[in-house]
Amino acid sequence: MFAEFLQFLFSGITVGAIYALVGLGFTIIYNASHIINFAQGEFVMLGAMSAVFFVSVGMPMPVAMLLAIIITIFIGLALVKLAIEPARNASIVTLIIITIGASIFLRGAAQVLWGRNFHSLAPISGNDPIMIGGAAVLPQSLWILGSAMLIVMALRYFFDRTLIGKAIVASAHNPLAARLAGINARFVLLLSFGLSAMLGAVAGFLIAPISLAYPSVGIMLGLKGFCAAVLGGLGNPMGAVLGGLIVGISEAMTAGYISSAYKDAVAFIIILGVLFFRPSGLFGIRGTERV
Amino acid sequence: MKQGFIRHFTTVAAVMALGLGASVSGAKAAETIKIGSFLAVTGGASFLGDPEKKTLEMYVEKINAEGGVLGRKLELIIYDSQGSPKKAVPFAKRLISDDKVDVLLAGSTSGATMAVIPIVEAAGIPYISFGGAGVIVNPVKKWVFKTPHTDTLAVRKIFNDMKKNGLTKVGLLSGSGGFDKSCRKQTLALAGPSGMTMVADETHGKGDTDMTPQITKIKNTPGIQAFMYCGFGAATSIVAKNFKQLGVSVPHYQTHGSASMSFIKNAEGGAEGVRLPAAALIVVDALPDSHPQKKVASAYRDMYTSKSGDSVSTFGGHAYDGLMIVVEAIKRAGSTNKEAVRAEIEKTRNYIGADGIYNMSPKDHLGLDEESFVMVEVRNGTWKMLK
Amino acid sequence: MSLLRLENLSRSFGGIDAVDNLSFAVEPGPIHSIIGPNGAGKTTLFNLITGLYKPSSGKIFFNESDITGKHPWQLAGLGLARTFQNLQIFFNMSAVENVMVGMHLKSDTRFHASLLRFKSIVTGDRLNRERAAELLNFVDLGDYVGSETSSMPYGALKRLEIARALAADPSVLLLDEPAAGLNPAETESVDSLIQKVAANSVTVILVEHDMRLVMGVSDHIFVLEGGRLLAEGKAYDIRHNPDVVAAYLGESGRVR
Amino acid sequence: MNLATPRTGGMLALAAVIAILPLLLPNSFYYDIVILIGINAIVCIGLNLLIGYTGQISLGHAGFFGIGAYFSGILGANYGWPAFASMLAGAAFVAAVSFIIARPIMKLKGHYLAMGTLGMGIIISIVLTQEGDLTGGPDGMPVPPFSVFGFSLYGEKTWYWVVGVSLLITVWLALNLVDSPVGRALRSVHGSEVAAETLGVNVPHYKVQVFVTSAVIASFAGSLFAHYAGFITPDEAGFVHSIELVTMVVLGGMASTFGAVVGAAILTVLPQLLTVFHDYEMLVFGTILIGTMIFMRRGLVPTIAALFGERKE
Repeated sequence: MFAEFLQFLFSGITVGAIYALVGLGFTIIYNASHIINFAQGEFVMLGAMSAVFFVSVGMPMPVAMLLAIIITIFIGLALVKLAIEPARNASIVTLIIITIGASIFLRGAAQVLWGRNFHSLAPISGNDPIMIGGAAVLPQSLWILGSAMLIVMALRYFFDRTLIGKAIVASAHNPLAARLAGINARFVLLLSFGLSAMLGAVAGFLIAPISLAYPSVGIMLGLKGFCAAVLGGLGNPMGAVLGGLIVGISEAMTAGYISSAYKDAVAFIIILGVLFFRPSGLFGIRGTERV
Repeated sequence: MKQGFIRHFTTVAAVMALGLGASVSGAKAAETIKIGSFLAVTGGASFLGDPEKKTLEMYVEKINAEGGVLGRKLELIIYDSQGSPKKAVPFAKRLISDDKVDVLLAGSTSGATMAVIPIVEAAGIPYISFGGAGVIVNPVKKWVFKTPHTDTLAVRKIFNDMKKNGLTKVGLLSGSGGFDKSCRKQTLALAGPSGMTMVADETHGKGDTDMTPQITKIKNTPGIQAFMYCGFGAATSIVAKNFKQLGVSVPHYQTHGSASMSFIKNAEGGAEGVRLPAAALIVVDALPDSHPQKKVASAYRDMYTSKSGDSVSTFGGHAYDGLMIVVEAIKRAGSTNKEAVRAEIEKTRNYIGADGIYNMSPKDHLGLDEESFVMVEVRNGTWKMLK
Repeated sequence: MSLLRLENLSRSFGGIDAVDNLSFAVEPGPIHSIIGPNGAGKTTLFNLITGLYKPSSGKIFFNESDITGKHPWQLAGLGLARTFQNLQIFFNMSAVENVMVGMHLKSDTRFHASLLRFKSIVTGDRLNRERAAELLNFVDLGDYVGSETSSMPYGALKRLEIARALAADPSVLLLDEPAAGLNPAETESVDSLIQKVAANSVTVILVEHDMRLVMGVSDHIFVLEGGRLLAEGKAYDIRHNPDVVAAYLGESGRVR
Repeated sequence: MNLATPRTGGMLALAAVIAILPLLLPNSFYYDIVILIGINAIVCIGLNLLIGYTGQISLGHAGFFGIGAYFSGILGANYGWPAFASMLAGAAFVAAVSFIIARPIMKLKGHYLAMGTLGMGIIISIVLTQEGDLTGGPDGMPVPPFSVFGFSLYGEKTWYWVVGVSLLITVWLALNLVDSPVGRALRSVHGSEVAAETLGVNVPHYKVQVFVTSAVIASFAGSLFAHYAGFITPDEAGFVHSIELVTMVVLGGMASTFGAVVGAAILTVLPQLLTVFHDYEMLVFGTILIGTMIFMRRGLVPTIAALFGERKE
């Protein structure tokens, strides 16, 4: 029975790490602009689909990955220039609709370019699972978890230690003051979307061997990534990872022990439960209303 | 004071008229035979709609190149319902009353088909659906036919094969889509009468990326002898991969929803040994030359792979058979009169199609039996026909 | 019987005691001022009194009944109204509508009545609209009666907030830096407006930095520093109180 | 009778359009589209009270639409309830459910509120999908025609007037609510919650009230749709539908009842127009969404009204 628990746990960690990686993309953009990018799932899809495409035309894996990152960053920057920047001081609802419009556009483009079939990507180090305590762990999910941790540390260092990082956080909290202090808000926005697009692409080709790649793969991933980021407290990289793991593990445990039919419903009930008791997420900063 | 009224009137009316006026499509040449279609070309069920759309387009083009039907060109109108019944209903009404099509070849999903049936029956237009569920033609509806095998046929074929190998305790996993749930319902219904016992019944959600919890639970069910999965699209490969990773030893069955090369290629070896019922089309190379479908199936396979560049799937086959049955019916009826064409479709006898040999009748608007299915197994990366 | 009484009131924000064990009473009488250097806890005190912040400890009494911990909308019902340091105007509504929201507690807010547009709603709105126009005239915003708030200058919006607060017929009006950001001429008109309001038997409690305004208009002054009461009394005494001067000008400014 | 006000002028304009339109509709396909516009508009008017006037957000209101639809379906088909009864039962159930959910969920703000409501809608659509034996599962279920006193409503023409009248009533109720002390209280919550509270507006109470009101309106529209369409699936409650509804409200013009109607009209007609683009349909739709949000930030009707130089109610 313990092996079964371990297997559920490992599955939860695998899925949780995926949601964490996607959730991190939300965090970076939120940190810089208080915008929730509902096209984040599509960044992941673009990373996966372009990597699959480059591999299919014969490129070696590392080259394909690099090109996938470059393409997704380019699209992220284009999204800022064409959609986000012109609507800078729009309301939350309007910005949500703009990023949803962008996600529909990117999905449409992917279908025109790469068709609607589903594809897979070779995992980094093979498909045969590692047996731990009778439960199977995929090397690929260890790669995903490892890179999620690595990225969190890099982000923590970037946002807390480097000047540009602090500039991003500063311009999120008080754009006017940041501008007065000489921070170029447009550059910060471009940088944050570029960073988040890169992260999305990395997540894309890390996730593809497990979730496969098809134009609408980004919808559910984006949704669960948003859950991870909110559960952990928007803007907190460590929170996004923990939020992702909590969502992933609760889904796996529900599927295993309660009812696989209501797996997703339970995950959302947990999220609602957390939000009701901590309205700004587990580790979100609880700002008091400044009057 | 009047100003306010006029201003409001112009704003609301202008927008409404602009919207509706623009959608009056252009005048139509009188003599073309119009075939109307709405398919799940994009969205969750695009794995069904995409090959269906390509098949219809390439064969209408081919038929028109060869002079059309009864000397009249075929005109194909396809709308993308994205697999949602909510979008399918307006498109069906548009095809019937606005585009005034002669026949409907549409509905990639059972949900979309069921939503449109009341409209088709009221309008009285021959309708061939590509939806999988048996309920589409059971009870029989006057104007509604279908070409895809019903999940009842698939489940019965699977159960026969299991019984042949002495497997009676089955663990079932199914997705949350229409095809998946209908297949699950048939499996649970037919288990008892076929002498099988379902020892597990697990579900996974749309867009899930990992099914190991459910498969682990099924693997550890005491007394389990066979694993069966109801679903289609990317999930089929993920389930096969997880199945292999978890080292599950019992035989692995799936349905005709997985009968495509994409399933094998993307399962990265996980598909090895999977058994499923498939149309002859899928294993056309393995068919003996004497097999009646050999010629038709290989012709369709060659045409589809060359024109679309994708590997062939049974879903494309549904569209091919549907189109050909309608074309034959129109030729036999000698006109596009709806009542006459309907009667001819119903009289389709011994029609050799890509997905099987159709014998329709007033009581059977599908005309396929278990013989149209061939049990296949995945061996070193390709389909092997089982006797 | 004091109008407003604080008993060992304190409120801290993660270690910082914004208001620290504050006790004083405001007697009925026209105009009172609360002054003190930045960070003395003036706005925090206002937020505690109007229920926006919950106190860490201590009690607040209004007309000798304990109002500690009550919600702001309950306090409004008891006759307490306020304006804000940084403008809280409803920019999605016109000037008249802003003032009409002030009359919320006295309007017919029955859901079914509004939905089906009962007579009481229509007549009630007409009367409220007229009264709102009167109030706008009262605060010299006569020519803004028909205009949108988004097009009104800062000074006018400050006075609109006062008119809106008055619409609730308060017995006590708390003004949070009404003269902030105003030029001398506008400050002068705020001075006369405060007196006009006080003349209508509304007790005004003022938080302000503009000493000329405070000294000119206040009957009673409380001085806060570091969340504690430094001194209270008439304008003249406060002006010459060494502790107060030191608090403002620093120790070197202490007059022996 | 002052025609310039949105109340009388706007209502007359809408009534005139509803009266004249049948003369322009060549066949049942156009009737179907216009009826769908009407039903979507009814939901959007309710949602607009929540998003446009009270400044909140909900990415899950299709869930309430779905509950209304399925109450009419299940009670009508399986238990033979008369249409009115099942419609009212659905609305009552939605009122209860939305009241219980509203209290905690309306404490959330901004993106957290978006997340909370998104989760609520998805949970509802999952229940409708998984409870197959009651709801027919993902393949949906048939709904009997709307029968009242033995006479059953059938066909586009009759439904056109049923939905047209329902739309006019909903617009009238919404205009009444907005142009009243309650309406101003809701708008003050949007303006500044802090200021509203100090003026005596019980902000949590009004947030809950507008949440429940918009949910009940969605439920009625759901029931109407169920009986009209004759067949419903869990997609009615899905998050894609929720997002479509919010887009209609924002596109048409927040804080504008007629904006909600125009937004519903455009986003119901648009997919029919975009079929011209075939494979590029999604590309064009995404571009239109982004474009309108950038160039018509306040939404279509307020922007057009501003062109005419008059503040749109």
